[in-house]
Amino acid sequence: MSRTDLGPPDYKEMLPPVIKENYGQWLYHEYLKPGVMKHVSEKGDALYTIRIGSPRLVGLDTVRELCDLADKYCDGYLRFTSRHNVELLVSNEANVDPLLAELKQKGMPVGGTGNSISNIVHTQGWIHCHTPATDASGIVKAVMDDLYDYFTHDDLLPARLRVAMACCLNMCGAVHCSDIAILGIHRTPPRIDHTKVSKVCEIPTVIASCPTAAIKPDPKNKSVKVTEEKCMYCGNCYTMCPAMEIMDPLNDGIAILVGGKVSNSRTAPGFSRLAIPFLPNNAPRWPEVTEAVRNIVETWAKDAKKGERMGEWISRIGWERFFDRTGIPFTDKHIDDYIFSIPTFRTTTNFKW
Amino acid sequence: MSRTDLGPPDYKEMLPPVIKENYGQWLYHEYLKPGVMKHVSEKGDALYTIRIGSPRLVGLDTVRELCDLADKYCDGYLRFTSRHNVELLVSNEANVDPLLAELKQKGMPVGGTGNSISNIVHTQGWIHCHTPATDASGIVKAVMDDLYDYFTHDDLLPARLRVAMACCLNMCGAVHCSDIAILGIHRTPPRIDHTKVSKVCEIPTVIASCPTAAIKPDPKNKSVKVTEEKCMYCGNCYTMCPAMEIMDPLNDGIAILVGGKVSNSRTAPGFSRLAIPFLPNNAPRWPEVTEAVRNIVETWAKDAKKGERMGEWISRIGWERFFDRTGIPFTDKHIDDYIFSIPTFRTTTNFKW
Amino acid sequence: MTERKTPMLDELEKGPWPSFVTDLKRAAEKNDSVKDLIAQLEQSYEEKKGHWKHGGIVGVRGYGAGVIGRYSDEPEKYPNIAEFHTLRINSPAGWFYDTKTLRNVCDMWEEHGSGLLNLHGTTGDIILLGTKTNELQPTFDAFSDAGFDLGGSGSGLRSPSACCGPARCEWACYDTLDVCDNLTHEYQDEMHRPMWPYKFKFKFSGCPNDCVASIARSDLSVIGTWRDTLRINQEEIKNYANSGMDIQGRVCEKCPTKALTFNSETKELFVKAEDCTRCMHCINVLPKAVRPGKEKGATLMIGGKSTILRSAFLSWVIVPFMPLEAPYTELKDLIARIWEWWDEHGKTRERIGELIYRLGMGNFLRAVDLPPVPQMVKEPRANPYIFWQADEVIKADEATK
Amino acid sequence: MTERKTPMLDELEKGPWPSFVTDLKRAAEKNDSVKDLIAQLEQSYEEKKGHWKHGGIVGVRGYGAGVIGRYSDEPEKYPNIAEFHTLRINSPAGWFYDTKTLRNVCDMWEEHGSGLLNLHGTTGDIILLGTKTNELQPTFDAFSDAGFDLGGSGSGLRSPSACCGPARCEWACYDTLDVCDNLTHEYQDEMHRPMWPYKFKFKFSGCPNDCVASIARSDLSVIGTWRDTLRINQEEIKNYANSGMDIQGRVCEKCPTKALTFNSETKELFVKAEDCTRCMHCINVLPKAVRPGKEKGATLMIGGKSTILRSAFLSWVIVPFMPLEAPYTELKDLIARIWEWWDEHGKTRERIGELIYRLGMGNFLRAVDLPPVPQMVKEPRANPYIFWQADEVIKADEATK
Repeated sequence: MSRTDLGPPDYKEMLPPVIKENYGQWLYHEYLKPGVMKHVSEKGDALYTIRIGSPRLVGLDTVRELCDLADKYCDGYLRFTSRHNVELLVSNEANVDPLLAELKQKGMPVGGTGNSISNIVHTQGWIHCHTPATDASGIVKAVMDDLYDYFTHDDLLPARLRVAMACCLNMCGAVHCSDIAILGIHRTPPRIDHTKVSKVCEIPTVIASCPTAAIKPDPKNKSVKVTEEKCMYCGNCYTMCPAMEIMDPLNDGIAILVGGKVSNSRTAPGFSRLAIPFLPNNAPRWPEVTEAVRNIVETWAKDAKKGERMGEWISRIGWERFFDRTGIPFTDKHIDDYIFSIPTFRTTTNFKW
Repeated sequence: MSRTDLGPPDYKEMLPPVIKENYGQWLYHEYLKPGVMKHVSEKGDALYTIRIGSPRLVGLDTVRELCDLADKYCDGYLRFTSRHNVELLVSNEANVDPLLAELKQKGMPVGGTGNSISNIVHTQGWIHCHTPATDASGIVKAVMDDLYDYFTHDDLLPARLRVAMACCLNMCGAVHCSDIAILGIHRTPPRIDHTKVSKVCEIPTVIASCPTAAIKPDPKNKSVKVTEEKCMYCGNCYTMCPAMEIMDPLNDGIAILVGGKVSNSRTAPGFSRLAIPFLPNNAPRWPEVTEAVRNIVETWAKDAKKGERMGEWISRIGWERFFDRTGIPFTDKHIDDYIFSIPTFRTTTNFKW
Repeated sequence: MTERKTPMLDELEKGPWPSFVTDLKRAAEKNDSVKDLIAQLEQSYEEKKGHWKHGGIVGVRGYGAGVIGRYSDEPEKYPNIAEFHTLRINSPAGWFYDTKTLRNVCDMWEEHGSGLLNLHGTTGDIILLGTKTNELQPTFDAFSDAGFDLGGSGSGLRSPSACCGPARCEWACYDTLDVCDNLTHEYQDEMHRPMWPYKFKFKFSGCPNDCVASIARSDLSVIGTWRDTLRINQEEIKNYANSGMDIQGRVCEKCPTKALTFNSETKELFVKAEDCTRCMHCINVLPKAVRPGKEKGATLMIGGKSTILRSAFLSWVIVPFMPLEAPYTELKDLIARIWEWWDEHGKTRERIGELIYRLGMGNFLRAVDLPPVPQMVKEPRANPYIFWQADEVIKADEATK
Repeated sequence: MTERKTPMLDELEKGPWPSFVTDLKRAAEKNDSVKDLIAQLEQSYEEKKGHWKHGGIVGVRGYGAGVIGRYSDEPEKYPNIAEFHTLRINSPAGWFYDTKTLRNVCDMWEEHGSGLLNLHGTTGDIILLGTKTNELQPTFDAFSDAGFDLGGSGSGLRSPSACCGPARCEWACYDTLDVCDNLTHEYQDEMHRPMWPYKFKFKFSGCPNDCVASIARSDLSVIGTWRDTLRINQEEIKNYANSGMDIQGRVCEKCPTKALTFNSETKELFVKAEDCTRCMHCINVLPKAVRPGKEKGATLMIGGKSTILRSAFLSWVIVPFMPLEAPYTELKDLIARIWEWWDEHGKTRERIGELIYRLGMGNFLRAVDLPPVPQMVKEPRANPYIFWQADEVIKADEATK
């Protein structure tokens, strides 16, 4: 019988020697070129990191190819980042350029450092999730193709750009605090299969699961009913009860939120906020989504001051200007009507025309 | 039978001639000295306003005395402000100094303009309210005595200072958006007179009146019961039902809130926020209250930059410094736990030690 | 009645600020109810407790509002304030008076009541403080004959109030006094016969300085503003600069959107109009040199209220700009739509702002037919919990047609 | 099986960014389940609809977590993904790997599953994507023998994660990797046998740049900070200045508390330590010249989560500064108190932040024995609705004793 509760492997055993020897003694770092960082320790040792974009969803061939590269140039060490990037850890400076050359030849994108877009954090989508409103990997691929130059260059954007994608309103991943969040959304109430509810669901749990109290018992059918005008399609009931189908190919789609961040640098972390309530699910390449994202990125790139992240830019010019300059229409959908709506209302006459 | 729905008297008939002639044509104004304003019209006409503090609660002798002054110096015209000040409207410049002299001789305070404390907006208190936690006129008198110099001078404070006082948690008056708000508070749940509830109260209305759902039916007593740990003593039930006595001489007292304002100048209007959760009801002169207010005013006066209102000062230095510099202890009471609590929490590592 | 000692209240005759106790004592010389009032108040000071019973319903003929019943809870001890009701008298817009009128108020109140009053209550009414039930109708009759009327109370329109506006202020962007007076006359029925879920307040401020605290204290806040650009008098800018005013530091650097530039060579001040949010700061500091623009009107905001019940709200923008010219038809039409929706959907003691919080701005805007604009929000929603309307989605049965 | 056409997915092999479709197709060459997966995904693309059934309960012996059941909703059409479950493998802290280990992962997964994986899932686990029920235990056994274990899922502790910390970052204010590893080992039971109201996440960031989004994505956010003053290397400041860096504009003027002063004569940078809020901006811009202080530790924050159910929360401060040295006793004691309170009071699917929202910070702080400090709030409450505790007020019957 296998051992249980072993815990994760010991990270210490998988650190490259230059890290073991300089652990906690790093002095500074610098960006040598897009995707290439140099960390220097108090002892004067240096570590070179080459950052590569990855589709996150990979097969064994790709992983083994990465291992081959790490063996060839990195004494067999590499790491991954929280944004699904791969980092090849080079301790011998002489290996940097040959590695970059081989990556270029293989078409593996090097970048994502400094004032660039990093990889898109994302969820599973149609490939493996049971409540998605859209695919995740496909949209990410389409958007990263479109923004490719902003990954491989670090001098085209005013500041770093963090994009995230979640495939439904649960907002898995850090999408709620991203410069740009791409979000799958449902737009219609669950369709109840009354013949199944009493068999597969615990009715009081289903009722309690609804954040807006839209679900009520339906004793006649030994089921539940939904007050449709109270439902905002979060799908929490479906998570509790498979008999309340929330996916709706006719109406599911994409929303875009902007201006969030997690770093405390300069300003406090903040949420992404709704820019575009709905874009259609036009697989396989979601042209409306890639165009919308590009428009926002380029408007920001053109208008922001150096160092200004998306949210800082919007905060300086005001949301009224954001909608003007991007040409995105403002609608009733943008106005919050959930629990903390009141603090988002404009309680001052200080606004721009 | 008297006429109904006549509406208020015509304001136009009670305007002084200089105003009628220059209505809508004023060009600028200036402060000649504390409490003395000069308004100049596009035609070159001038109006002098002398602002006097009043206790708001006045007898006929005082009103007639004001009329005498207005007849003697102002062609019979005066007005009142939204902060209970009296304004004598002088159209003949030659009357200004004699009027000021007579006001001084009578001991009537002239001031409240520019960087001064204006009169304290306040409610009735024990003199005429049915739910007060304290008196209003008495505290206002004690505080204004203590801050008298800040009313009659306009060069002692960094900016204007607006103080307001309400005698219970209903927060009547603009106390919720004042530089300093003095607030009577109850601190214990209502005491229910079960013999009276069913006679004088409508039980469903009483239950519905509780914002925290602390009131439940008590069918045994044909009355209601209060879940004490849910009650925050707002007294809304008492307003609906006189059998739920909320006044409690042992525990009623005063809270101090700071940093609010209504003007849109520079920064948006904002709420006053809790500085001191409780001070005792030490009638007749509430020394703890006057001392607390003076401490806050003088800490601000010493520390703020020119032109910085209380809230702007706090916003610049941070609440952690406000509590340091005033020496006021920070407690669990200061942390919001009502509907919009979450947006008041510190969701950043950016704070001061 | 023996003279009662009031050692605690006597303490409040000390000090330089005018004393309400002194006013009470002077009034007591002529009026026995004030003697009892003073004695009861002294008792409140001793016991730290109010002594007024919860009101009963009193009023004058034809009115459901304007009178607040008040009864001592120790009527045997204080028989002259066993009944001590309040009348709210609707003040003239802007609180301008001539002494003839004010003296008449005094005479009437001397005859019919305690002789105590508030100038003014926090809502803006003249508060006549204390009379007996059987004096209510005669008091009203006298005031009515003199051209006064009652203010609002209870679940109806409360007496609207206004800043001094164009009568004495160069910054007034619309005629606050006229709008206040016009609307008050228009809505006499809504004021005097309460029939709504709860109270409703209007306050009219001529500019964003908001001297009547409209944004904090009224359900519908009407605050003057302008649609074009600040007017700058460069001669007066020079005068300020020459007189030692630090225009760069005190004005430009405090401009919240950094819309102002001061040329210290030429001593000229420039505004980037599109960045100005009309906060009044530069105007407040340089009143002789900077003025509001010429295309004037008001911003309408909704929902302001104090803390009870669901927290204090500041009003928020619902109409960024509305020109306000008599007879104010556009404004009145909007008010009618707002009241109709509130009346239909509001729960008991639910202010309009709380109703909008409960049902959402989307529903409100659709109901009152106002277009959503970004000026309504500080920031858009952070959650994806959008309510889609029936006509915005495709129904499964339609799709299969 | 006939070769199925995938015209839509084929479109996603175009363009410069690495294509997951290409990876799927390569994997499909060796594995029939991936062939079905591709075909089902193509169908999803055509129909705009997912084709996975709601999970059933599957797992490995002794564990209640770490495996997510997944079944095709068209098993007859796609028999090889009729069962296609996920395993979450707890990754080493900081996601550092040697290739020997990683190749071993590949070999094991080639033997037991689809050969598809996420490196990594958003929570930080290695996600093994797709295997059959009868392969779950063998997969686990193989990974366990190789030194791996399952990650968390369901209503338990989710796999903690950490930034690269002192392994490669000069800004790490505590050993994120060690704390992450230590706590993960300490709480194996809480990870593998879910028994709480809902999930709970830890994320460890070494500095306020928060590279693992701890503040947004963990119930208990541990973010490095320092208690003393920025360390400034004036020689390097001079180098930056001489190389053309606009220190005044890019650093001082963007300092949120204006705590920095640059002397352009001497080319020296000064910090007013008491005003610094340690936001990292100057350090980020001048990494060679400015460093965190020496007295290091972490700020603990609570409540971070995504939108479901009661809105997204960012974590808020509960301990402004805690030194973090192994064995992390103070931290673990606090965690125990937090979990105990949550376990006792939390409703089903109520995150700790939502519970605190419902019951109030006062109750939380008393329960977990933390002192209230102003660093916990942006601003104090605006309402007067304070809950007074029994020992803070005088009971009527005590007063009469």
